[in-house]
Amino acid sequence: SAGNAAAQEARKGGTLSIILQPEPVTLTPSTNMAQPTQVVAGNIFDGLVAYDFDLKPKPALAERWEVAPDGLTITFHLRSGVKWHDGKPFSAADVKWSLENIWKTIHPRNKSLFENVTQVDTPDDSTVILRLSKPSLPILSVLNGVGAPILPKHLYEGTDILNNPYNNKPVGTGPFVFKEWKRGEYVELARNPDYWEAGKPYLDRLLFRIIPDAAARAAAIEKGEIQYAPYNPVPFRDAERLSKLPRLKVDTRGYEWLSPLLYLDFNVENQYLKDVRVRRAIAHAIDRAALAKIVWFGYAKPAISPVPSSLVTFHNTKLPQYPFDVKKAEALLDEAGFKRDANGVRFTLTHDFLPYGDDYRRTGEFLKQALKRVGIEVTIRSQDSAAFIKRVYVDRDFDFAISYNNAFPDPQIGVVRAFWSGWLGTGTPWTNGSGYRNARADALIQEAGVEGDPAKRIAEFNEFQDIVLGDVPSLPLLELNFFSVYSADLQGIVEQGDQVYSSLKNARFVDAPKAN
Amino acid sequence: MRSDTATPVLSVSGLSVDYGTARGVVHALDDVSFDLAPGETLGIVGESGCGKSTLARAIVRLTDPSAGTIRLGEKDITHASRRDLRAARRDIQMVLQDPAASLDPRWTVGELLAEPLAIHRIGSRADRRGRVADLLRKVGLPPEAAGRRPHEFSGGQRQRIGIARALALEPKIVVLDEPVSALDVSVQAQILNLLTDLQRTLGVSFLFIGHDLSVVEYISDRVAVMYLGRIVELGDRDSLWRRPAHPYTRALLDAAPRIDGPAAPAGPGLTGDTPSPYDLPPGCRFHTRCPNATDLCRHEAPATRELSPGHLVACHFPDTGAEPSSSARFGSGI
Amino acid sequence: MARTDTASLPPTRTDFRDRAVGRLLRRPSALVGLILLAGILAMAAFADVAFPGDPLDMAGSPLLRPGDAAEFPLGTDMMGRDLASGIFHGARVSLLIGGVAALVSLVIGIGIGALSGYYGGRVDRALMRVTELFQTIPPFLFTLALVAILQPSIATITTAIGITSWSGLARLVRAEVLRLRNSELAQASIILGASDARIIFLHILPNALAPVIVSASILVATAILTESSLSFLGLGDPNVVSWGGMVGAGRETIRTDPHVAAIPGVAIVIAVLALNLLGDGLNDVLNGKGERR
Amino acid sequence: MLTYLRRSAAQLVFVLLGIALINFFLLHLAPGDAAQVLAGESGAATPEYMEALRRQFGLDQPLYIQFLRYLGNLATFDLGYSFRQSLPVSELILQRLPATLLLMGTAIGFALVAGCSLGFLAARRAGKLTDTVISIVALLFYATPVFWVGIMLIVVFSVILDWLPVGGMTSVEANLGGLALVGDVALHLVLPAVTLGLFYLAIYARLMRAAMLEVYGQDFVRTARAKGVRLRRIAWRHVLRNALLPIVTTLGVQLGSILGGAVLVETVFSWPGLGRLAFSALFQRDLNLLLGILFCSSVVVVLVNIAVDLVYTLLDPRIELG
Amino acid sequence: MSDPVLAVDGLSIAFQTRRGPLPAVRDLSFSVGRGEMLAIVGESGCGKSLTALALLGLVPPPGRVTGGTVRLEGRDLLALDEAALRHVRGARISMIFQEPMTALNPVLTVGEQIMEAILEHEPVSRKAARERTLALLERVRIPDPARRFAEYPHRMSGGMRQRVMIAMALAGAPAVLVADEPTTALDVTIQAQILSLIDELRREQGTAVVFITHDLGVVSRYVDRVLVMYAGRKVEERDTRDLFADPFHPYTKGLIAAQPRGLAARPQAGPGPAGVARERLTEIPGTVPALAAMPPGCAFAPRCPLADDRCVRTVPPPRPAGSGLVACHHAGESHAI
Ligand SMILES: Nc1ncnc2c1ncn2[C@@H]1O[C@H](COP(=O)(O)OP(=O)(O)OP(=O)(O)O)[C@@H](O)[C@H]1O
Ligand SMILES: Nc1ncnc2c1ncn2[C@@H]1O[C@H](COP(=O)(O)OP(=O)(O)OP(=O)(O)O)[C@@H](O)[C@H]1O
Ligand SMILES: [Mg+2]
Ligand SMILES: [Mg+2]
Repeated sequence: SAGNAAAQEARKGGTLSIILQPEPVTLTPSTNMAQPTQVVAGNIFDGLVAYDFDLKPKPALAERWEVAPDGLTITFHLRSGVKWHDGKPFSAADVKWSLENIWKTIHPRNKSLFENVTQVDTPDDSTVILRLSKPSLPILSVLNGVGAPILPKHLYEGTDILNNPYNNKPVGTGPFVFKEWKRGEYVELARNPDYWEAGKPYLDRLLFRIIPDAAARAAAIEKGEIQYAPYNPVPFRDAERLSKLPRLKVDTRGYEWLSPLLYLDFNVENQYLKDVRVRRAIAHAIDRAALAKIVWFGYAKPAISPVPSSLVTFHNTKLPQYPFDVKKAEALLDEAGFKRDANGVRFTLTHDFLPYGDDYRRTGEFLKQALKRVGIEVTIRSQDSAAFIKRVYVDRDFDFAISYNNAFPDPQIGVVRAFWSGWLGTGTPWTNGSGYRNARADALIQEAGVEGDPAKRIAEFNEFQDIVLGDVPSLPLLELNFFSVYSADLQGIVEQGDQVYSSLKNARFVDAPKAN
Repeated sequence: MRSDTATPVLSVSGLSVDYGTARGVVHALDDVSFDLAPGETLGIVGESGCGKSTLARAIVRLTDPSAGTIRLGEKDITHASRRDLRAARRDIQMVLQDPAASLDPRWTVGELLAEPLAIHRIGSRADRRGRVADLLRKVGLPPEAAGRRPHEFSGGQRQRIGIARALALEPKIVVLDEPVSALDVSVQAQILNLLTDLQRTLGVSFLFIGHDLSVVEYISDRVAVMYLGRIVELGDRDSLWRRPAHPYTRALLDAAPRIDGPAAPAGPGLTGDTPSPYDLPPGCRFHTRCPNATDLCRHEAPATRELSPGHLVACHFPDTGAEPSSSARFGSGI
Repeated sequence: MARTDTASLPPTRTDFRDRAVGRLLRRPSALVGLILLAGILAMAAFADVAFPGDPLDMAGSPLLRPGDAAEFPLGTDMMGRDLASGIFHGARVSLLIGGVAALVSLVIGIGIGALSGYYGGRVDRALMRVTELFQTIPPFLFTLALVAILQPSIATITTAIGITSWSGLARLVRAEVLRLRNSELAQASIILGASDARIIFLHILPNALAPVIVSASILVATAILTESSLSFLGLGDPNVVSWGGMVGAGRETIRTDPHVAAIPGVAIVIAVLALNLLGDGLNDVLNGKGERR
Repeated sequence: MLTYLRRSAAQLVFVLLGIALINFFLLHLAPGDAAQVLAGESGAATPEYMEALRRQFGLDQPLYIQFLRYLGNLATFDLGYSFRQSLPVSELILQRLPATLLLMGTAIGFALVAGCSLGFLAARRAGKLTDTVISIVALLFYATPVFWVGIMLIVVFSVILDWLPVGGMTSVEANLGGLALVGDVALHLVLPAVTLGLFYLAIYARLMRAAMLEVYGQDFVRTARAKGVRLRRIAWRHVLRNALLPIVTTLGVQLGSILGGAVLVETVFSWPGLGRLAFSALFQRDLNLLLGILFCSSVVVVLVNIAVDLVYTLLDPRIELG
Repeated sequence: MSDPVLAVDGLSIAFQTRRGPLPAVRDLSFSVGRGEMLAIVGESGCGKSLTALALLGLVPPPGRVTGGTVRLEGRDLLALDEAALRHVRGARISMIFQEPMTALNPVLTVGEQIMEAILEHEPVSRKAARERTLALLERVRIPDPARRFAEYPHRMSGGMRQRVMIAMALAGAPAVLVADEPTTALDVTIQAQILSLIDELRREQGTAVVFITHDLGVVSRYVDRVLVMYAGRKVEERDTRDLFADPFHPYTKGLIAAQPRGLAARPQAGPGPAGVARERLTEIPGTVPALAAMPPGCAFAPRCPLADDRCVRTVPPPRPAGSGLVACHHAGESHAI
């Protein structure tokens, strides 16, 4: 944090209480990309790089890196003198091992990105050279501590990685050291005194507290029992209220690396929805601005493309659009041959919403009312997440469903999965839920994946966006703004674009930490 | 009338009933035998818990006997199936002790009286209505009674309804388990009169269970005295009262004061309590309280013997009526 | 021939049932319960008249407080839905859930209790084991599991509540049937030659009804509460308005706009209260406590 | 006594088998499995990864094999392994059990003591204002949804008055130990225990009142009065003890339901108990864990019922275990 | 009778109902002397138990004593407050109830329950109270008192329990013992034991006994004087012998006649029962009127063969007759029937 004068005045030490919700499954981000795991792990595991607010990589464990012009070689120069929390030195071997055994194999998101890495060379302890058979530009977008976690080879080598006991008492190189995980209560991390960045972290202790009920979270934040609460910890309405309190700040920065997008998946095999006119009609029937305002309390903005606007280089603004227009919607439906019956109903659909909280349920309710206006009767179906995943992604026994995906800095990582037909039939969650198949789109996805020329990739993605938005198998609804709430006497708590998944090494209390 | 003068309508032999409970097995009835002649009333007396109700329940097959036989005329109903029993039930009916409890409070008297007819599919609906009126008249209730519910009647009237219901199927035998115990003296007289009248006109046999000796004496032709599940003495009402042979019968008669009896009990009476049915004494069951008990009594159960024709007693040392004390006791009143 | 009883019958008193109702009405608490319940029933019955249209419609601006706008006397919720309309229409659903769930558990409970009590022995032991089983599994957890498995909808919620709440009733009915089976009432019928079915359905069950009716009122109340708890945990049916669902939906704004959850919450409290008061009153009246002093 | 214990043991075995059976098959009816949930939470997953998870969880086996294997494990007191939490189920349960027992015990204790006292008072003042007030308050507690009471208590006592912590079991921040820790836990316990207890308090108050009045109507009370015993002494010595009998019975019956209520209270107060664990296990299709919890709670219920029976025999000499 | 221990005068008890007071006992007067045993007989519901309870101030609500006095050793009990009454109950006047099953507290040992009767009235040590209790148990002929002391009621037979009740009633050496149908629930042989025990105690200790029963046989054997109640009123009060020999009131007559006679009263035992008509019992037709439907005049009038206008209109006042009193307009002429 460049030259913050206040930082010098800021007290060192203190305990920061943080909300963690829900309770993580594991604390090691190797196989589990769930949000709570990452929130904790970001503080324990440093990545090769970290990301700015504009998603440019900046040095972390890698001091420098070079990409060969043909994109087939990437070299990382590692920081020296870094130690694992157990005192063992960190070296290139750890990176190589992690790439080969985790990034390339079991990491749920990165497999395709590292697929073309054919060889990893470690000429010395602080140099790692990736050799690729084809270019894979998005690699540089996932190299933070949770995107490409580096695990201590000496603790993992030769073990069953999925069941390694260190998964739940992680050993990393980050600014905070794992102390204790009391299930159902808290995860405790302590300051890493040997951290490579001198003088950091400031805080002595991070205490991630598990508070399942939203009202209780709000109360805890309000009382100051909790000083940092990322990831929409309280209902929007409460956020509004808390933001007015002088003691608290509500901040939507720090989620740039995620770029979450709320979308509507149409089952294109449905007897009504297979008609693109119907899908377009529905798109016209939804007032996304009102949705953002009423249901999401302004913590969202209408999306116009499957690639969120935060991915500036890839986001295409010249795409077919579906402005809110009930008349147009009705016309399209009439045209498609679905006339209103005596009760004014054209047909009935079932809607499944992502069971991750009331916001999604209310979105469903909003859609129900919106579609009712154009003569589509909607039955909302609620279920838990296991059932939702099975219904949408495995059984494909649904009409239209609402969900969200993180886009991440490169469409290759988070966007194309929703459209690539290669995922069909695999039953993989958060992939192509609509059942969309388009040869051109598939080809574009594949080409962009191995394209070494950034400009060409952009062109490919532009065409891709144009196709999928025209076909609307999946309708982008809103770009969501997640928010964090934190105490006004904290500084350095949001410092980078992947902050929520990164460490709090810059966080510090400006006044005496609250006695508690 | 003696039981041997005609074929009995009911004949019970060697009847035993055991109840299995958490605390152990209760031999509530042990080897009980007797006959009931047509038109006869057999009284059963004994202390609480001696098995009177068990006997009644076993005879109408509310309880399954563990040994012995029950014959209704020629028919053995000891192990009759439910279906066969239904037919048999037309011949043997029972009046329960508590008239308030045995009449469904939700039903009208008419419905209650028609129920047995409906169960056995006798007559049409209209026929039944006639029969009900008939029955009500028989037991001395006005026909309007049919439209009311049991709680609107007094205890005595309710017992009349109970009796009417038992008579609906025109049974040959009616078992009456303490039918007047819950009633006041003045009402009791009404019911006893009703029963005698009914027996005279209908010729039914009664098995009358009671604990009030004067009532049993009044109503019965023959009387059986029970003690701890056994019949200890059985005989003609008069011979039993005049010449009680079993010490228990004698004690029972002594202990029951009557307004026409002596002002003070004849003897010291029995001491001690009835033994627990879970833990029956060996030998003669009465020996723990018997003033004449000997070693023999303590070890060997007495067989039933016939003192005079029809007068049976189960005692090693029955009082044959020679002793002055017993005759003296009755002497004063005669 | 017996002489006719010279005394005429005592004057006819009113019917047992009439008297029970009369006595019920004279109990202040039961009367209050009855009036409240009648009010709720009336709300349910006239929901369509008082508030035509879909209660789920986003009719106004969100989060109006009671009194903010004349057309929304109780205000609106987060989605701008009319709370008053929700309360009226929700009365229907909540009573339906309560009623049907109670019915389900009545059918199971009475069935098991009656068979167990009447036949005794092995049947009894087997059925009571099953009942015990259902008693040992924490009922709410069980309901939760069922709803999660069957996926929340008004039908599954109702069924799940019914399936998990009959065990107490079964025991109660069993005890009653056992008592009545050994009572002179049933024995008199056996002696008359009545069939088991006749005895159970005509004599035993009608007489065991009093405590059953009382528990039924409590069951309805409990079902309404359970539904609200399920909604609180996010397992409600979003297609219909129920009070529980409204409370569940209002909990997000419990700090900022407490009326959204409080109004349906009060409705639940009143309904549960009414049913309990009525149950208490019925209990006193049907079990003759009012007569015996 | 011996036969009683033998019967209880048989009952326990039956109940446990029944629970295993019902839950196992019921839970397998649920759509989706643990691998899907896990994959779903991961934000992305490859088919190979899900296959690996399934194999690891044993979900690739036929159902009856899974069940038999589960029963086999149970026979050796092995509750299995929670793959999701990467810990043995028994360890997870043991971690949470103390908190659960503490919460339930305190809630029940509070409900019993306060409820019985109120019921006692109401019965002694039957028909008077005190009685009416107590009865109405009890009914209100009974009729108000638990979670609602909980949230309101937090708002009033934690946020507005700032007397008590919002939730959790300890002030982890403070690094307390010894007596201070005990005090701290006690402070955290107040609101959840009261919330959970209020509902049962209402039940016990009403039950106690009814039982007292019932006993007051019994002949032996008249006997006591006839021998000139003081009213206060009649209430305490003759009526109370008899009136406790139905309470004890209810206590045993309600234990199961308390654990259910704990789900709500643990949610509202972030109490690290079994109810909450079961709840999340359910949604994560962590069947081993859920089965284990249901199992343990049933064992607890059965054991407490045995204890209740024993207490009953102490209170009521008429009852003999057999 | 000189100086009765207990003198009841004009006792009236009514139930408060919504439709106004419902009189259950009306204008009842009687007295008992030292060592005397007075029986109150009458049909079920005629107010016997209420009267008994009123003697101890124990009329259960909504019942209430609406008039009269109950003087125990000269003191009007009805004027005492609850605290003062408590000192009298169990000490000067005590009571035995009908149901020995339910009249004892099931969860306390019989010893404790008897001791309580002592400790509540006298400032003695527990040890002394225990001694006295053991003596009392001995006194009522309970075998092995030391063991029985620690026994719970459910382990005892009915007769045994009734003895415990008696021991409890005697604990304070009361002047008056009220026994409300103490043997109705017991077997005849046990009844005989209990009755002779009571009889013996009153002779030895001079306790006055108010004995409530509906068993005329028992009355004839044990009791000195009989008070016959009908529908809440005294209809006749006589010395036992006189009463049975020559009842005045038509109700009393009916009651005695309705009793089945034994051999003694039958004309020499007839040839054989069934065939030959048993002589009919004398019935009192009809039933006792309900409290709410009490006729204005003599309550027995609707069932009385002698009833005339006067009976229907006015309540007959008790007037002296023979060794006692009778309340019948036709008392004089009643000999005619
Ligand atoms: N269902 C039963 N289970 C166990 N024991 C029973 C049962 N019914 C009766 N007994 C016992 O059997 C014995 C005989 O009982 P029964 O009812 O026949 O006596 P009783 O002579 O009719 O007595 P009472 O005069 O009191 O009616 C008693 O010891 C009683 O406790
Ligand atoms: N709570 C009450 N309300 C109205 N009447 C009552 C109430 N309790 C008792 N009674 C009536 O009071 C009258 C006297 O009752 P009591 O118990 O004194 O009769 P009893 O002579 O002892 O009868 P029993 O021989 O049956 O014991 C009865 O007619 C009874 O119905
Ligand atoms: Mg009997
Ligand atoms: Mg009485």
